[in-house]
Amino acid sequence: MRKLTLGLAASATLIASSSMSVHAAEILVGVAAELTGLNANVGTQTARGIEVGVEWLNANHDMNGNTIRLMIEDNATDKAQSMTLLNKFALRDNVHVVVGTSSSILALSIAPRAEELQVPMITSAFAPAVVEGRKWVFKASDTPARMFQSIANYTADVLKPETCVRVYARDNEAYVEQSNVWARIVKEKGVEIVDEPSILLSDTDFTAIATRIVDLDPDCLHLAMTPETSANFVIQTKSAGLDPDTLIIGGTTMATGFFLDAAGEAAEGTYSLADYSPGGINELGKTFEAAYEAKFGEKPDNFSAVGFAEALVIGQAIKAAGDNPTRDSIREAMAGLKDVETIIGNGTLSMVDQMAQYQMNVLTVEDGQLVRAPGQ
Amino acid sequence: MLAQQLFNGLVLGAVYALFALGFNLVFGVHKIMNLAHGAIFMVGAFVGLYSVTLGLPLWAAFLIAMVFTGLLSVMIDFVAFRPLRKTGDAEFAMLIASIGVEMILVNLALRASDARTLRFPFGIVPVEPFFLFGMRITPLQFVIAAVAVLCVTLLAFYLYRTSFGRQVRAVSSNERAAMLLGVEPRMIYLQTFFISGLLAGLAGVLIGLAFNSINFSMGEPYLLRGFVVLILGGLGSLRGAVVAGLALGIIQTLSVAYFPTGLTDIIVYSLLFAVLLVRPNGLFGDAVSDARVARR
Amino acid sequence: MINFFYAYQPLIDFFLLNAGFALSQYIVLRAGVFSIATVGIVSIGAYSAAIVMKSLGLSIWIAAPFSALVGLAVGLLLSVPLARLRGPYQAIATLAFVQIVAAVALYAEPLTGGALGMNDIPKQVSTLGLVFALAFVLYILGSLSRSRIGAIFDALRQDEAVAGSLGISISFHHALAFALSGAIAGLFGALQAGYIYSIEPHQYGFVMLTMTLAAVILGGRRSIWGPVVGAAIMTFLPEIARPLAENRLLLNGLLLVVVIIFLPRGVVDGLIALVRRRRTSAVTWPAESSKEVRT
Amino acid sequence: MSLTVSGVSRSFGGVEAAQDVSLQVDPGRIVGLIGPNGAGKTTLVNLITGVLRIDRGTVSVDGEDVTAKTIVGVARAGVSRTFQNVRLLTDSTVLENVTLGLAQQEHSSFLDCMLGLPAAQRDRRAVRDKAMQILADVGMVEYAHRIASGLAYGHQRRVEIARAIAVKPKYILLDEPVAGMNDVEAGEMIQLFKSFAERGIGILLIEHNMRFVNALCEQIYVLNTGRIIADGTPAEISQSPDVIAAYLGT
Repeated sequence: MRKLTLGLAASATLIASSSMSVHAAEILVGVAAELTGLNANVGTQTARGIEVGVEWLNANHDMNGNTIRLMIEDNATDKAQSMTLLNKFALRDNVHVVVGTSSSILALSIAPRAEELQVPMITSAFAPAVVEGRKWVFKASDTPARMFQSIANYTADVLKPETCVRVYARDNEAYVEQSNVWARIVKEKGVEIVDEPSILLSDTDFTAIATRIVDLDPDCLHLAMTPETSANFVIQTKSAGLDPDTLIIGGTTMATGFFLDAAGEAAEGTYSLADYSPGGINELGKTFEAAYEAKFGEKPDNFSAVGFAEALVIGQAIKAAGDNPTRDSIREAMAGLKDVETIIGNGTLSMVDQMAQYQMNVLTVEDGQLVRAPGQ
Repeated sequence: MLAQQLFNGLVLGAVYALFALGFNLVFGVHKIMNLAHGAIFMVGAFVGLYSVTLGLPLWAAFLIAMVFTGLLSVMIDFVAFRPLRKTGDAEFAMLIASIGVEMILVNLALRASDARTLRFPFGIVPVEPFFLFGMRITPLQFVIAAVAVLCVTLLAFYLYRTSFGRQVRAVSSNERAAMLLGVEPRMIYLQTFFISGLLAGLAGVLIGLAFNSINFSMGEPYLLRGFVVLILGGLGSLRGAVVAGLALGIIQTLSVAYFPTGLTDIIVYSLLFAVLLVRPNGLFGDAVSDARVARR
Repeated sequence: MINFFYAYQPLIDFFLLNAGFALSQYIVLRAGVFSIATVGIVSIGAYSAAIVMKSLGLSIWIAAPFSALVGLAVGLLLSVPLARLRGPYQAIATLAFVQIVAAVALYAEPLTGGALGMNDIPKQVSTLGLVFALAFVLYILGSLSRSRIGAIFDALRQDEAVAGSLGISISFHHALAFALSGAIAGLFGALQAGYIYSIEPHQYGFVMLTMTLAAVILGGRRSIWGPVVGAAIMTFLPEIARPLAENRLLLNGLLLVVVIIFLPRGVVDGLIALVRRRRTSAVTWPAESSKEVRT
Repeated sequence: MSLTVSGVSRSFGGVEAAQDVSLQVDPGRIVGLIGPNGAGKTTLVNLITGVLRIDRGTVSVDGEDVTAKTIVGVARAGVSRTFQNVRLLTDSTVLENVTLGLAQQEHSSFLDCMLGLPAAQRDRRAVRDKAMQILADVGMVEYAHRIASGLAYGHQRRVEIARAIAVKPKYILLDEPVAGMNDVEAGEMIQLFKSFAERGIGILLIEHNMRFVNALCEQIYVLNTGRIIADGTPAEISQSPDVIAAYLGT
């Protein structure tokens, strides 16, 4: 158990609270993160974002003097271990808040247990089913329908392609849903989807599909897969002879540093959707990037930004929960968060039906840099 | 488009054949279901990548990767399989030892790459495609096909024209008899595992280059396809591995090109089932174990 | 202390489930059938139980036996094409079956929920239920082991031709092993579905296949306690190694290699062999008749 | 009522392993089958017992045609066998090897076995006692609980014979049963095989040890390069010019 006692301030407060002022307490937060296994990439980035977030919260003392003790444990992208961790956090470590997994499948299997044990759980998983019919579970991101509305409208209203091909990773629920939502909205606005092949995330050779797409020569190509696979797909399709001015549109995964590094110039002119615009859209975003780079020696990406935002939501909930926060008061406070500051979207976030709602922005790549796309 | 897809299928087939060649030597010759072979292939890609990032030219990276995985494969045999060989009925035990080794290698790669997918730097290989009979061929596709053909001929020459090759085939058909005739099994195992590792490393770097993605779990899909190729072609048969590899490549590509992509796996694996019903020992396989039920 | 138990209760439940999967894999290996189809049948059992429990709203008391029957039927069906295959060919053919099941579960979205799988399956399985199911299966396998069926399975594993030459039908007993394995896999697939709230295709893939196989071979392939011990090792090991966090896989791998080298026949069978070698008992059958023959 | 092999032939890609072989074993009679090494004796046994496919000719057991039956079918028709190189279940005990032969005679149902009902347990005890009795017949009782592979070669042979007889066969094919046994042990086997014959079991004895064959068999077939070259009483065989030529070479 990588016990992460964060900075001298935390332990000092611990000693202080036990003897002196009653109300400054230590809030325990347990994180079940995918540090190994198939989702290790996303899990590690998210966990690092949370770590930096909690460090910032503790350093800024604005949670009525309370501090957060963070416990990050590896669930190896495995359902059994995730459930065991949740149980251990809730019953043995008596945590105040559990941070669930970034994979929807794991989140869906531990959410019912969190509800049963009445411990607040926040997750960056995308599936709305995680919160439906439950009171104790929160999502750090909006519903896919609301999230992907902006890029779908942008495609239909601004880019105005006639024919499109959409390619999605059929073995990952997040990408299947992203692709379906985008397709539904653009179809309603008159764009014709001429083909919808799917791949497996473990595939690396896309020549066959690339040839099939080049043969169709669509006006636009929509991708819903991991950053590296998207880059790989774009490169292989272009080398299979894709018409250079075909619009290439993606989701949150193509608004990441990974995608830019992996795709190189093939990323030029592609459109994507960002929780987080690199460089940060506000002061807090810039401090996050500086703190992250100082701690891990590399620029943060979309997933770490969401992790940081998750930590902020927890911090703000603790602050709003007043003195001596309990699981119940934190839950109530979190449910009522309205227009609080964050680093994702356009800087403000509200909790609507236990889902964090924020304005997503469409980005494009201009000479290797992610910038806000014109005409939003 | 059919011609282009057939060519793509051939190249993918060459990739599968290349991977299966090394696998065939261990799984085919010694009947060891070596689940670590996918991990050795992945380590080859990583070693190739790290040599390039250290500034070495590409051909040096290939050599280093091949020698590294060759020695790694020999070490795995020495540490994990040889102690088990002495205990007689060790077919299952070796399978589990290979699972253990695979877990170790995957974990090391995960830690080294921080679970990230890496790629060769841009421009290390010319990307501009050239046209032949109206088909678009990228240099890498050509290199893969050429390397596959080269490896098959070299391996065939080694197996069927050299004395070492004869000894390997003798061990493959009946190890005890071969030993009685003075074949030194330790030498044979050393060789087959080295060559198998070498080919896996070569395939690793080549595939890492061609599809520009190297990560800790890239071995598994190729391991599964490698099993299908070997069983389809028939254990221990070099010809089988090549024919089945190419056939699998073409069938998979055509099914992706012309059928809903969700059916690819179903088509490929059902095909394997169908072939095994007709030929219980694969297309060219020698009777690994006679089916007792019917008269032979 | 109670809290300690509750905190680790899921671990015990998952151990019981894994022991069930391991027993399903064990029974075919013991009969000399090198099949790794268990994971595919578990998936079918889990999905059919999930459909029965969630869509039809029936209780686990109906879903579990139903899935066991479905598993039995799938096992029997599988034994027909696999009857003529042996060794690695049989193993890879069943591996193909597992991959087909996963691909179908991914593709048949309306029925199985595709990549997202089936969620919010009403949880109706408790630790007690799992203990009872495991005890029931262990009793059955124990009685079978002590009966002629166990002796025949051991004979088939060692030398089919000898069993055949004594008039024992090879294909019948192989089909029996497949059916038993399928029934156990189906039953525990249903129990898993009824416990884990949500199921999806990836869960029943290559990783579960290797872990279940490792549990049986690590634990032991002959005694019925082998798979149970093996399942315990494979379930509790990641938890015990938790301090290593991301490096746990390394320890798992190392341990697999080391244990299998020192106990190639598995922990339980290895220990039994040690004990048996020490206690070589000579038997005296009713003395008077044996004297008579030896002239 | 006999084990009849008529006109059986089988070739392996040009090599005529068996050419138009005919022989007959009646219940309670011991018939010898001799011939130089490589004459095709074991191949003939494999043809009769269902291991190898028969190209031409038929094999029948008490009138029932078993030409196309598998090893299981032939065994169930009442033909049992031992193997040229002993094949015992190496991981099982001597007792377990013999009880395997008796498995077919248990009548408890699969359900009894599965639920561990008394019927199954009674069967097991009865089978164990019968096996002990058979082991006593071959003088192997005190090795009952030993692992089969740990026994001396001669003892392993006896266990294999005990297992073959446990099936209560009508006919039994003994493939070099006393190979590797010294004269004393071989002598004991004569007694045993005669007791089998007295019980009405027909025996086809494939053996090199001529003293052993002459002591037991009333009729002997001589096989060479897949063909029966002579058949008659031991006396007639020993003078037949063809036999001498076959053994000593022209």
